[in-house]
Amino acid sequence: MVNPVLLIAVPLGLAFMVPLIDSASRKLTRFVPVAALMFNLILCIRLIPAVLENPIVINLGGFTPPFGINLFVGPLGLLFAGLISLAGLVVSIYSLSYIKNGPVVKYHMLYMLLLTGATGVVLTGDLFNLFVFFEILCISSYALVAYHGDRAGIESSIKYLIQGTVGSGLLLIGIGFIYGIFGTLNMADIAMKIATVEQSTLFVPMILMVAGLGVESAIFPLNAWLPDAHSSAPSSISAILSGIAIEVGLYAVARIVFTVFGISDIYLFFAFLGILTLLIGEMCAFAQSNIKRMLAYSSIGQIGLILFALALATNNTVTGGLFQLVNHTISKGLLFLSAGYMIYRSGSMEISSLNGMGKRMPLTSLAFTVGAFSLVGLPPFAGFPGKFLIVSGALLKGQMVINILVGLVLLSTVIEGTYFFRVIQALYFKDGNGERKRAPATAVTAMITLMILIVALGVYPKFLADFLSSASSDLLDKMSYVGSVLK
Amino acid sequence: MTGMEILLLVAFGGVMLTYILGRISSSLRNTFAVVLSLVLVVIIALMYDKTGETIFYRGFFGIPMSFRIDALSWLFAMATSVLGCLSVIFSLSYMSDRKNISFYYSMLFLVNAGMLGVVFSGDLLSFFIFWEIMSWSTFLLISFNRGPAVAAGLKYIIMSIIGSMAMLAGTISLYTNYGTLNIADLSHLTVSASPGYQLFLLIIFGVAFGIKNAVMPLHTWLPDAYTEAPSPFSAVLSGMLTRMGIYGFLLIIYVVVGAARFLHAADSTVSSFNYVLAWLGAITIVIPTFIAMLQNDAKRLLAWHGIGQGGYMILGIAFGTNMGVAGGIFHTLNHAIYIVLLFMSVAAIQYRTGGVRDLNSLGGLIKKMPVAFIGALLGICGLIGVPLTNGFVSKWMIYKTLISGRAPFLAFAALIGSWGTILSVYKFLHNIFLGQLPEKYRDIKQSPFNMKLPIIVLSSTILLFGILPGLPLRVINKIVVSFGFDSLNISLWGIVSESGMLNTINLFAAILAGLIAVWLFFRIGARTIPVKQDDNYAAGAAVPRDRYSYTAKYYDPLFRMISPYLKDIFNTFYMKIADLTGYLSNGIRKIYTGYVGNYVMYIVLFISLMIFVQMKWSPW
Amino acid sequence: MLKQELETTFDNITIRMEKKNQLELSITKDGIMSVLSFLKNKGYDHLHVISCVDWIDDKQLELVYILSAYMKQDVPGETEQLNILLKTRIGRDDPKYITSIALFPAAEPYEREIHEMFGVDFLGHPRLTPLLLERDYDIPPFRKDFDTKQYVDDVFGSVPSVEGEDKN
Amino acid sequence: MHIIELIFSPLLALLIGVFFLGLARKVMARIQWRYGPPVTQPLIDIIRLLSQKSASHGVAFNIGLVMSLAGSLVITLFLPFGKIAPMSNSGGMLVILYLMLIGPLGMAISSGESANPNASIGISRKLLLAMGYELPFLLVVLALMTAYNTTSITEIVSLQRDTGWSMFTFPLVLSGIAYLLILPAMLGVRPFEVVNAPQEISSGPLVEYGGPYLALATLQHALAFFIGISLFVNLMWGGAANPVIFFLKMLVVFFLGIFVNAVFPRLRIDQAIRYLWRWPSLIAFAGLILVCVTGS
Amino acid sequence: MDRNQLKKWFQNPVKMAHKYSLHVVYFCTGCGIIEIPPSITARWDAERFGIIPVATPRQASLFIIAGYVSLKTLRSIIRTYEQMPEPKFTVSLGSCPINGGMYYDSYNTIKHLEKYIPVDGMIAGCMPRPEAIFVGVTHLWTLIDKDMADGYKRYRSNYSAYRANQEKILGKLEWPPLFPIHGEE
Repeated sequence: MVNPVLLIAVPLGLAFMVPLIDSASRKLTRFVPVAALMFNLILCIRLIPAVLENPIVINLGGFTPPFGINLFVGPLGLLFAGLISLAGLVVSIYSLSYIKNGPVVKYHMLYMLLLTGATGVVLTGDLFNLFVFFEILCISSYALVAYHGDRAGIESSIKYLIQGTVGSGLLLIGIGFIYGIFGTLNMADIAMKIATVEQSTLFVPMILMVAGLGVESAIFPLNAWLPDAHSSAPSSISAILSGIAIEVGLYAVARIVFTVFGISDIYLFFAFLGILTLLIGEMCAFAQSNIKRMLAYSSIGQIGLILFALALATNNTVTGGLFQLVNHTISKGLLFLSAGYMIYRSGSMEISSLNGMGKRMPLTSLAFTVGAFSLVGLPPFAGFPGKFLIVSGALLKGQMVINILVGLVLLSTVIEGTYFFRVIQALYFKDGNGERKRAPATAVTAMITLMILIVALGVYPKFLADFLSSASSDLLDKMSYVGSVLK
Repeated sequence: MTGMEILLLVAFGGVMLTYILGRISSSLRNTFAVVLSLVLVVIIALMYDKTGETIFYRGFFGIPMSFRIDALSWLFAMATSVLGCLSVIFSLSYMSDRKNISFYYSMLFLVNAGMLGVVFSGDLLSFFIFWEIMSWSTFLLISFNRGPAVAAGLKYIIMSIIGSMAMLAGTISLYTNYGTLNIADLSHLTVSASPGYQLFLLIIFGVAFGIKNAVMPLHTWLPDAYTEAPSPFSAVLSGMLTRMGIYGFLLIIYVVVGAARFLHAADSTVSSFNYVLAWLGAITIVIPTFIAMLQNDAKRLLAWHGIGQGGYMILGIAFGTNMGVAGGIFHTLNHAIYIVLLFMSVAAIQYRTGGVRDLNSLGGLIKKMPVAFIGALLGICGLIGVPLTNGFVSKWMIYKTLISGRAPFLAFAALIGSWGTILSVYKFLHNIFLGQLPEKYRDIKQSPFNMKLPIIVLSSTILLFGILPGLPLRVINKIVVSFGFDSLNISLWGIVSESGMLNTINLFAAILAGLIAVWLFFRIGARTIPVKQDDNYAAGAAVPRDRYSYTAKYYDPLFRMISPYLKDIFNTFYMKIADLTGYLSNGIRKIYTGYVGNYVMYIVLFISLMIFVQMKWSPW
Repeated sequence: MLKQELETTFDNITIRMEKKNQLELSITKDGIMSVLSFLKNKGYDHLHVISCVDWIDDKQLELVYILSAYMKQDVPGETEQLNILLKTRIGRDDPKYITSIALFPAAEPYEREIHEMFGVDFLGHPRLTPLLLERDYDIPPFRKDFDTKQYVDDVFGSVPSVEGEDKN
Repeated sequence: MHIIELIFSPLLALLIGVFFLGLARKVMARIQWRYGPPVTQPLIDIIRLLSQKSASHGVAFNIGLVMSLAGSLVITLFLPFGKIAPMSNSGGMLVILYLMLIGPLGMAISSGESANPNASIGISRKLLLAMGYELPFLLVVLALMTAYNTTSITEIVSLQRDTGWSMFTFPLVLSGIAYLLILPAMLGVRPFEVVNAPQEISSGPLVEYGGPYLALATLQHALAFFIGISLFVNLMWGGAANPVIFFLKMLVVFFLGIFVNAVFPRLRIDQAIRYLWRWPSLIAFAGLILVCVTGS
Repeated sequence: MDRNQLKKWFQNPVKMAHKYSLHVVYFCTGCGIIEIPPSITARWDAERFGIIPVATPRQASLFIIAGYVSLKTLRSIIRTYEQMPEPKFTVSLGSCPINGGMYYDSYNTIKHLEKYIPVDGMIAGCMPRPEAIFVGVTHLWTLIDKDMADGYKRYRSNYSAYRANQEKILGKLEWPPLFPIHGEE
């Protein structure tokens, strides 16, 4: 059975091979990421049956858990790894034709590094190892945001850099605290010892770590970098950022809060934080006239919704949250990719410039519409089952506070529907000039795959639902995690 | 594969096929569209008097999604498909000179399929899914002809999303409480629900269906949507789509909450909800009908009447006696027929006069377009409820319930509403068809055959249902029985109820005899000379061309008295809310100031706040 | 005292004051406009009527402008209440004259009527179309040499009576 | 027996209506100190009108008028004239209310077709006046229906036989007064004769009606007059057992209407509506509340 | 005044009805209209003979032209006459319509009205008093009796002559001819 370490090793190795391959033949570099991610995706799919019985634990370098670093590949980890490789693959196919000018070699190398960092964070079982992969992820995304090299790009990447480093710093201090208290860095080990320590002392490290990770996963007060970063990065990169980077950050927060600390009475606070992020994200998106900033703010909103779902900590809502997460990765990726080419054709990022795009680029605008409909949660598309699960799970809890929060969720869907439909109307029902020119073949294939995925998930969600429920049980019950790691 | 699955498959398959065929050749697509709609009508007709439920899909988290057919769904499905077929036939020539017509036809079929889905769905989940498909395809069609239609479409979709979210909340709360979404099971389970929960259910679903059926406070989207949508579609929109709200009300009040069984229990929440709903219906009758008088645009006038007539249906349904519910359903059917007829005659006028809808600049078209005139005349007779038309029978039933149910003020509101209809609808007929024919319309031709066919068909149904109400009432009686009421004493010519009966055949015979007698008396008189419109009394002077008609400010003496009270306060209120959210969101966006210093300060602030809260109150 | 001013400003003007408050001025054809504007500035801004007299024997048409001043009463201490008749004579054969609409817009219908009835055409008049008459006449009807009886005989006389008409 | 009633009650109504018109002209003349035409003058007018060859403005012009007269004729079948009530079992008060719609609607369509603004102004005034008196009239009728808890007019008449004229039974007094106040408007009598005003809008809808058309219009006017009075007598004055007493009661109401007609000048249409919507409506509203409160 | 002789009513109701229900449309441009109000109010009461004023020519059967007819009003008189339903009678009051009266030499008035529209009865007098009008009406009755009041028939039979006269005086008429003129286009 193939060793899951390859999931990290192969992209890392290939990332550093990119300059060598480039010097050999200029054309080949573009295909390296595609190959790596194709390999990753196939590997994940082959691992699924094995992981479903019991999670695989690998001890790197032969040391037993409390000392050595171990990888924990449970259904949750595999879900994220598969999602990262899928989204990465689609975006890399898209960027075959999208990234032509500028330092192409650096782009592909950093792209590979970003994905390895993400897969690493998702699979690691060790706190410090989490921090290392987290750093790789952040640094490569700082660089990629400034890829265009124009004034806005550099300025927003610097802002992202400053906030990211502050966050990582806090994370490091938190890990230091934990190491000081428990003397170990292994998550399972810490999880086991957590009960022995008096709860108040644990609070500070938890908040520091959550804040550190929160910066990357765009929770409300910490997400100020996101709108600038996403709007000035090239569309393929902003698709990856909002599709994968934020989700991975959220995974990390969830992993720490649920498995490592597992203090259940903080969940309500996270629920409120999630709703706050959702409302502010939607309100800001409503006030936007620039398409990419609007999509960025809507990402903040969706993250808030997923956080709210995870924070309710029942099997149903977490499955719903994960479903919504998968849906968000796919449809937000689709939106950014289609918006990318529309901006490329129309020249400016303003929504008014997108008038009449329905006639000029019919397939891309159809992709945008499908993505928008699925994000808003209209039935035949993927968003609806996610929202359905979240709301039904929340109502099952029965608390009046939760019902009010659910009301707010539905209200925010209305706002979300407004600004998305406004854009769709601009696409189809307003007359614009410009000749009719289709997007290139690679971009079209990328978009079509995502569209098929969305409709498939929307029409037959049961296929993903079982896998997600096992992933949510993996997240929620601490004991099975600890047991499988320290057996 | 029961009939219903075939039907839905054909309907949704049709959508894709029309679009593809449209790419190939327009004539192929037109014939396919007509054939498809006829096939739909035939399939539904074959499913007469069948009841049953089949589960067709378990893919959605294992929740069984089923189709259900009973008398109520059959009636609505039949009306939807017939009117859909007529409007497709009508729009063959109406839309022939427009751009991307295949998109229009495929969306029309999508709406039609969505409606059929809603009507046949056996559980609330598939009901919601088809409801959503119907809503956003209507949105795409309303904003079809550009310009102001875009704003109307946006207003429509926002209100319909609010409605859908309310319905989603209701459906899911039912799912969480009872574990099943199947309507049949729910109707047994909800009886045991606590009054508070029942009221919550009724209100949530009431808001969702109230928005769709444009009950008074939630009606503001309707006038813009009807006016801006392409006319054949606004016919379908006003005829059947808005009446899905009524189907929803029926479903919720009488099936899910099962009100019929204990409606008359004194303290039950349902009867108080119905009472409030009845009063809302009464207000929805009176105010929009008087606002309709102020309108100068033909379609906007009809739109306001759409809202007004919706009030009658709500009144009938909310007043929980068997005659009332039967009257409400019958009025929904009748209203669908004559409002589609009126919109089609306006569309025929628009088609010939190049899109002119303004009531002040038309006139005298009776000589040029007699078929459209006949359609409009019978349409407004139905709308008013002139005896011998179908509107009269259903209004008679509604009044009978109101009066014998000892609610004279509701009856008063309804009667005054019908008088308001008479005034505004006569202005509609007079300004378009009667009076002097303007110079520029001197040489317009008749409307083409496929516009005349639907008008003639609908006009004859109005008279047919008016004279022989037994035909539709037998079906409606089955519905009322299925709701748990005791059946009405229906016969082919009318209704016998304890406090007075209606016999339309005698009425028809009397009026016919009167007509013949008066016609003979008139024939005794000397032969009359046909004369053109210029040979007219103008105190000896020549008839001034194009300026010799009284159309603008038709009811000015009345307007000066009532127009200050008839401003659409709800519309301005909603607009204020929209601006408020826009202003608020601009304010919130200010948080992201753009200086990195602030952002980092937010992070530090967040952590210090957390620690402070923990130390002070230690909630965790 | 208005008399003295008029005498001083205009040389060939003859002024007569027969009635108590009526001043008759007569002037040559080309002096009218200046007198009219002078009087208008003096406050006589109301033009009652323009009428025309046909002196057939000395082959002249006489135009009479009747002016008066409403505003005079408001001015305190103003005693002079005058109606002014301004007369001028123009040739009868080719009666050409300039319009006074610029000064008195009210003159428009009067000038049209005089044009129609006397054949005087006013240069600069915006629309000299027929005002009152149905038919057109070779000799303008109000002229003295227009023989109405003769006109009636040949116009109305010429209308044949309908054959079945004259039996009763 | 039923067939004879069916045929003769409309003819009887026509006869009485024409007689009332002739009588009205005679009484008006007498009030104005002049002899006035013979009572049969309307008949003479109709014969003369029928013999005149007049102009027609199209098919709707003819059919509308015929429809309006037929509609009024049919109403007479539903209204009990003393004992004779031929069709009252196949539709009650509601049917009468809606049948009273066909007359004005038919007239409106045919005079609208005559393409003359005087006619359009006349119709808009007729509809406005109808809206004016309809508000209080509906309140009165609803009060009656709720008080007697029935919608059939013959039942109302028979119930009044034992409880006395509904005008003087306790809860319906207010409605009775309101009905009296709006009766001139319903009959189209002088203070509210805004519809066929000869001076202002050259006889409104009738401006283009020539020979036979004018005959039909006068007959329709006569019938409307008859229906208004007979409805009032049936609802408020207890409708008599035998037709002769019924006719006498109608005569009393007729003279009431004519005296009002002879004395009053014509109101402007907005004054008429303002009057109708102020005092009669308030009284009728109070009447309905009274009936509801004291009702069983 | 044979109104109440029932035999005559049964023999010929139409002629009797025409005699005793003369709805009048007055053309009040001339000075005669001042005579009409006294004739229809309390002192002379025309209504007892069935004569009532009506608003529009469509409803009328008698057309009374009171006073002189100027060129301009001839146009309206002709149009009103043509709008009246067919069995129609015309009566002119005063001497001006007969031969021009005191305006015999005016360039602006019509001298012989009967050249333009058929006139059944002329009541002379420089504005006849109401009694004279009633006498005129009684004469009209006898004319109707003897079928001599056939102005409308004459108008129909030699319409081309009438039309020619009218166009001779008024120039081209803008309304189409009432009856088809044979011999013309």
